[in-house]
Amino acid sequence: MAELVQLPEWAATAPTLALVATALVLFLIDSIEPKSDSVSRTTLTGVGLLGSLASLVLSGWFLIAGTGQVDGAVRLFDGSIVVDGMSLFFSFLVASVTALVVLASHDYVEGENHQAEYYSLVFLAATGMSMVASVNSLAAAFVAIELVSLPSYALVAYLKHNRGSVEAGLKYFLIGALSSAIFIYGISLVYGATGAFRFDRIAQAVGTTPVDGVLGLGILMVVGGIAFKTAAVPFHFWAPEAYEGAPAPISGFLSSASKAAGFVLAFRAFTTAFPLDAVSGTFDWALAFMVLAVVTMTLGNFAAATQEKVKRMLAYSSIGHAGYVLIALAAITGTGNDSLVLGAGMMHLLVYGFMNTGAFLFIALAEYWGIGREFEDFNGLAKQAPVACVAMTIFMFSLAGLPVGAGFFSKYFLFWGALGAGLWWLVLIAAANSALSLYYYSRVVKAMWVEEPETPHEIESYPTALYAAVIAAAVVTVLLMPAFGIVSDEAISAADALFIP
Amino acid sequence: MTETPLPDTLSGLLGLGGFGIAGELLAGILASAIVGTFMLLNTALAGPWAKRKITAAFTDRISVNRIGPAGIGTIVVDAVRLLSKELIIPEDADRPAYDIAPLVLASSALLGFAVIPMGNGIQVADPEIGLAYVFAVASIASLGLVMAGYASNNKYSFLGGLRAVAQNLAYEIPLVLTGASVVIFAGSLRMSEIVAAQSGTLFSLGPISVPAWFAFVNPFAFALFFVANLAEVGRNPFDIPEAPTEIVAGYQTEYSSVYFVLFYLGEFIHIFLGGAIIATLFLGGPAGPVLPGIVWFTIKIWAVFFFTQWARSAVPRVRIDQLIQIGWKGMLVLSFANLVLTAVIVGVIA
Amino acid sequence: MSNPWIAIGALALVAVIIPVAMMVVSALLRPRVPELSKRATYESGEVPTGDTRIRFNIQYYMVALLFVVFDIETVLIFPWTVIYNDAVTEVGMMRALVPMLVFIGILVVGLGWAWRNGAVRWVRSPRAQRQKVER
Amino acid sequence: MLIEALLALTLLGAGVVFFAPDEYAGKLAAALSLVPLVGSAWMWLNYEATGNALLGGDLAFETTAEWIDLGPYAIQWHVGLDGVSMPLIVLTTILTTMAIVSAWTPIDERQSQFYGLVLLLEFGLLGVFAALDFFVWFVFWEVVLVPMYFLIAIWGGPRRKYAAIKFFVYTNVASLIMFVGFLTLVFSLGDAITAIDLPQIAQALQVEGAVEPISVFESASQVKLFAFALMFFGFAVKVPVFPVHTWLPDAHVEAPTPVSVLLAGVLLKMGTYALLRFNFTMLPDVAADLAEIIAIVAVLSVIYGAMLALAQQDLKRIVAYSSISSMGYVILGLVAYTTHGVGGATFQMISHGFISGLMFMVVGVIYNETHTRMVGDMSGMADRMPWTVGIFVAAAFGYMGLPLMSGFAAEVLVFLGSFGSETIAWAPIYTGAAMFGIVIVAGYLLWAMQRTLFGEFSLSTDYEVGRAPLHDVAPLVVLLACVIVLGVNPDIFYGMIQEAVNPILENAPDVGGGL
Amino acid sequence: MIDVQWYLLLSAGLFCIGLFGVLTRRNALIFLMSVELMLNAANINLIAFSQRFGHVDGQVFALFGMALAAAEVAIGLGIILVLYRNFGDIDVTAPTTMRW
Repeated sequence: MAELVQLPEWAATAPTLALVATALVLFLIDSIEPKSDSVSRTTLTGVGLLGSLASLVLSGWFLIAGTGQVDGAVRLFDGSIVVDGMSLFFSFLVASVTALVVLASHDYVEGENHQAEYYSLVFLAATGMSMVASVNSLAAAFVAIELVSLPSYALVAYLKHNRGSVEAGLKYFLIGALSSAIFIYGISLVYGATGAFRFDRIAQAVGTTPVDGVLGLGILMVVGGIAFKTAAVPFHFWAPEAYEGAPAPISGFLSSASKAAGFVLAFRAFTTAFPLDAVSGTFDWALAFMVLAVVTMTLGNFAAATQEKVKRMLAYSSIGHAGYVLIALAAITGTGNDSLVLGAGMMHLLVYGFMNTGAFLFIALAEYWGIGREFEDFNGLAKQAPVACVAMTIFMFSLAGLPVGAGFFSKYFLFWGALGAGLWWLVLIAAANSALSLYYYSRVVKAMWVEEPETPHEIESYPTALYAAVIAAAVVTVLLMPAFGIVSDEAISAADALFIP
Repeated sequence: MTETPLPDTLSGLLGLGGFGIAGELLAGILASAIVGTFMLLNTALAGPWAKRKITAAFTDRISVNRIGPAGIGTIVVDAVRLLSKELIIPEDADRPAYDIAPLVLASSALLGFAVIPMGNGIQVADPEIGLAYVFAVASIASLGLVMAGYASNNKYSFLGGLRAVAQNLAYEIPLVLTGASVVIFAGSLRMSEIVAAQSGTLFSLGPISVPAWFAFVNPFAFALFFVANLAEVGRNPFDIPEAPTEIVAGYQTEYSSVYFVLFYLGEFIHIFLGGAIIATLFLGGPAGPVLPGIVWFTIKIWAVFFFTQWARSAVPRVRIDQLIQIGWKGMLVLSFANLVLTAVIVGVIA
Repeated sequence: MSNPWIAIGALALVAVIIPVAMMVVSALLRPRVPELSKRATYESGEVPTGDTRIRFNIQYYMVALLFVVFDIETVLIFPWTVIYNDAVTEVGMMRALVPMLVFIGILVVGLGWAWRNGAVRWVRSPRAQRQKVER
Repeated sequence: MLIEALLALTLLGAGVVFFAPDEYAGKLAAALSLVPLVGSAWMWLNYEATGNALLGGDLAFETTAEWIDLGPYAIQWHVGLDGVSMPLIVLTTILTTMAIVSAWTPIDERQSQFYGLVLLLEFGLLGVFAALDFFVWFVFWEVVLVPMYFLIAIWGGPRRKYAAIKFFVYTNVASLIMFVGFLTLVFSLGDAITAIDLPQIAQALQVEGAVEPISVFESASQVKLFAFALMFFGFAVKVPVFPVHTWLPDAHVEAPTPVSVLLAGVLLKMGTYALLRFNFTMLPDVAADLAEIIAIVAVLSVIYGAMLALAQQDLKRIVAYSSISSMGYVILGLVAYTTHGVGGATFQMISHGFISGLMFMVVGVIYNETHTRMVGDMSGMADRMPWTVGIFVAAAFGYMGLPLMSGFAAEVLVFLGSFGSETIAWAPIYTGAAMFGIVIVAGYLLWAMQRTLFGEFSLSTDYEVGRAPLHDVAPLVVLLACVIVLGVNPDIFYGMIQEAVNPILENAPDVGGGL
Repeated sequence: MIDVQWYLLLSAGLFCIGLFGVLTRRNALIFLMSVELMLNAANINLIAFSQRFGHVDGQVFALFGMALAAAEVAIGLGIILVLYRNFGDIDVTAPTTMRW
């Protein structure tokens, strides 16, 4: 890389720094003018959008420029923070979801109190997510994960006069607190067994000393902590309530970016800290993830199929998708197929970031219009808002794995990777789930396009920012299809780098 | 430089070294008894007496003068009188908490003296984290206050407890941060080392050499710490947890008999503990010419005590909102500034 | 040198024994005259209205939360102060000081935000505010 | 680049029509659909290729471009035409245009959306037949579902929602199962291939010992069997074949007529096309081993479809079930592994595409006027709609396989091929049984026509039943012309089909039969 | 010097008490306290192991753990407060209607 100016090493974390700086700037703005009115809401959205786009551009630029990929990963803070392809990939994902959420929130938080805090918290959580992508130590991981969780609790309960929101926040918090306790206890046990927090040192220790039950229990507890973030069984209870009760943009934020953060930690931890061949004697996590994947996707999809409320359906389907992505870990075998399957998981999370956020933003739009929450309430919506409904249709079908959006590729690449690992039975189960998901996703589409409304919807205004966010998400979801080569190249090379010791 | 702690000296003297942990414990208890007695003499006897005398002097009155020399026996008589009063426990009091609260207050203050080097080897223990320890145990007191306030089942008590907590919270951080700025100089949390760090000479004015006490090295921090300490021990102008004219007597409204004595005593020990901390951190501990260390140390504590009593008589009480504002908007910011400034200056010098 | 914590434990023992001893002495000395009305809580001699469970100012809670956050930060500052002197000589002032400045800077932003948003503003009287505007 | 241009223009047309005003959406769509029609006609005229696309043949209009690199295997944009796909492309473009024109009368609401979706459907269908990379093919294969779902669900009959979701889920499950089977096969090839390019895979599979057992499989033949079974199941649903056909009658009955035309005319061909391309080209040895079973399934489809048709009163349902029957011939022809068997089967795809499209369209035109399709409700339609009825009769004769109609050529070829098959042990018996199916359908169709079209006119309506408008009849005439032209001169397509099919048989010497 | 097993036993005990509280108590505040117990159990582990390994990594992380626990409490109390305002109770099983 022939750069004009050689940037210092810490500049590699610029995507994360951009997010945290934005959060602080938002706090400062709020300190200068605490009483927010519509003018300052525009300012807040503008600053937020600027910050998230800056992070987006930086991470994209670094990805293309090969930062942390060409000459090996950039290691900071004694190797606790690593910037490589995967971390930039996920920073990119987090930044883009943040941008969408911030844009959509402009209309959503209209008339609410504490708008600046809302935006700041979004950015603090985003900082955490972006940071999780580059942690290389259990200690940093815990800090970063908590940085994601704590603002999220507050954001979920943001509508504090709304009982649903508060209930959601409470449940999210209770299970989150429990799982973080389990997580840190697991970390302490792993530390006790290996004497290290850093992933590579843990791997060394695991490789040289005989592994014992303490380590196994520790890893199991770490899995628990991660399962919470990814809304995977057995820590999924919070997800339906939290996603349903939370403000819709936050639901989208949590179900895509936060989930991605959990997964990126899992990817890095289990490939670098607990290599399968070293720990399989104590704790065969590939098998554990197989079981978790099957249970998670089946539970999520079956529960989603029985829902009557769209938002809750999306919440359960989000659990189902966590199950799909778990395949990426379940199918790691130690052969050449690993980077494909891990890369497929990353791709799916990226695409999911757009399509799922988009879907929740559409829900936000519906909430903005005061449309009800059940499937029937969406009946005939396409007559009033055809463009938004086209977007929603794209999200739904893309989530279901039909080739109207890039969700098709990512999902089938996951299946592909699993088949490469010989897990055809797992893929058959996933396929059955996928077909089921088609059923419930198409219910939304059917309601919008096919059914006749009992009473015509009265839509008074078309909120510009919210619309823009929904359409942007849809456009990206579709455009990622032809451009999928770029995504897959980045993902696979990032995954490749993980398997090179 | 570091002197042997008192228990070790005792165990050497009495030949307890061979008894293992039991011996250490015995030596510790003996040393504690010595230190405890010394401090109790100061706080329980001389303290209240001095307080009355000082207050009287400020208001141009005659104070206790009947029993004993200069009326000092009055204090003993008062104590006995209070101990033999009936203990009235209010209705629906939260019993265990109500009983434990005075104990917590008195014990926590005494505990703080464990790590204070008083000179001449009078120091119960000298752990590595002495300063953190002393801050930690001193702030247990606010737990006692809020317990007392809550358990009394009385609105005024409760308000007093809340106020005590709010005040302690607001001033704890400036206190600790300013303490941290001292640690930057000393480079250690061990009390004896902090004292040792002040043993040099700052500069000399002719024949008078000014010692490198941190009060002189960083007078700004000293002032901050002093004010924060006033609030921590709940003396004027920061005595709003009791504030007799506002909320009866705050958290101790419903306490009588021995419990009241314990509160009274606890507060005094606290004031003296605050003085001891200030003496150790800023005034060179037991250091001083001619006289033995313990004497200098006592003098320094009493100096702080006098100043406290002067403030009690001379400065009006602040309102609760003023208190909070001074704490969060003034002291906290100043203490951050002090910390950063100290760090910069130390960095430049080093 | 012996373990300092044993000595501290011994002092703790003494620090508890002394007040307890006082309580015991008092229990032996004091009279006990049961009478119902004197157990009523003190409210300037009037019949007490309500007990300790009152609605109190939310600001107490705000201050407590602020404290929890800032107090914990001091825990993180302390280790830095201890090694600061050595660190300056070892890695230079920039690397020893700047991270802590960033840390304190973030804290100060937080404090400023809390300040401006009234987390430590004790008295809030809408009526007084109105009058202020009207005049 | 011609195929890309065709696809892009079709997609663009779909987008334009979707957002066009309702008043002239139909006309606009018809005009825009002429672009692919003319394009495909031009391609057909300029078609110069020999051999099978998968087996190293020389392809027409081929393009290859890098797309996605997944490490072990790459996905390329690879499209091209051979003798099997070229006729299907032509069939698709003709039928789409005709279907659009025939929709002018029945579709009276949300027209722009309807025509936009039809064009989107055409886009998907063209892609399926042109794609030569598995993933590209799979994308188009799945794209087809989306417009079809809406077309049935929005403009269909009373039970349209049920029919649409059933179609949707059935075919999606089938695709997923097929996906599992095919990729298992791909991974068993190991490093023998670099891309999941269909020609590359097909050629790699011809090498002895190329397949390495993976996962739980113990031998190469197990892998092949597993893959074959899953793929066969997947495609069989699409065809559809006897036990897994239940979505088809529902979809057909509920779909609006123009959609039925495309469904029967082209969509079913996707299944048989895929069977030919995947199962029978790539794994001829497994196919030969299982020939017996497949033949039984095929014959059962023929008979069962015919029987079910027999039990129907609804004209559309009769045509729908008889489609199952017709698809049975195609499978029988394919599994026969003879020149005429496979070639005839391919020709039957084209022929059935035109004829069944025509049949549905005729039923639709009658329905437009009478608003009923029940055999018992009407009679003597010939009095009122002579042209339409004339075409109906001609189409039915084509269906029954009367000479000079394309159906005749197709069925003769299939039976000729299957009769002499070496892969099927009791080939003549199966062939005879299948022929019996024709008789049933023919008989029943004749009976139904007799009752509805001829005799005294009787239909209880509160309006006068008149002649169909010109734009309803014109597509019928065009399609009938196609049927007759193909019947008179099958060589228009059969020549190129033969060239494309023969390599399949050559590549499977141990199963290939003679005539 | 005390064996590390004893610390482990202590922390496991604390953890289990906390877990028990989490699983059986319905009062949100007690829930919060139980979680704090579990967090502190982890801290004990970290410090004990840190001492055994003779480096300070574990102790430093324990500091972070405390800081995060404190922040968690801050958020948690806020949520419990709005819970009380909305439902008039801090029983965690009280809000069961996910309805707007």
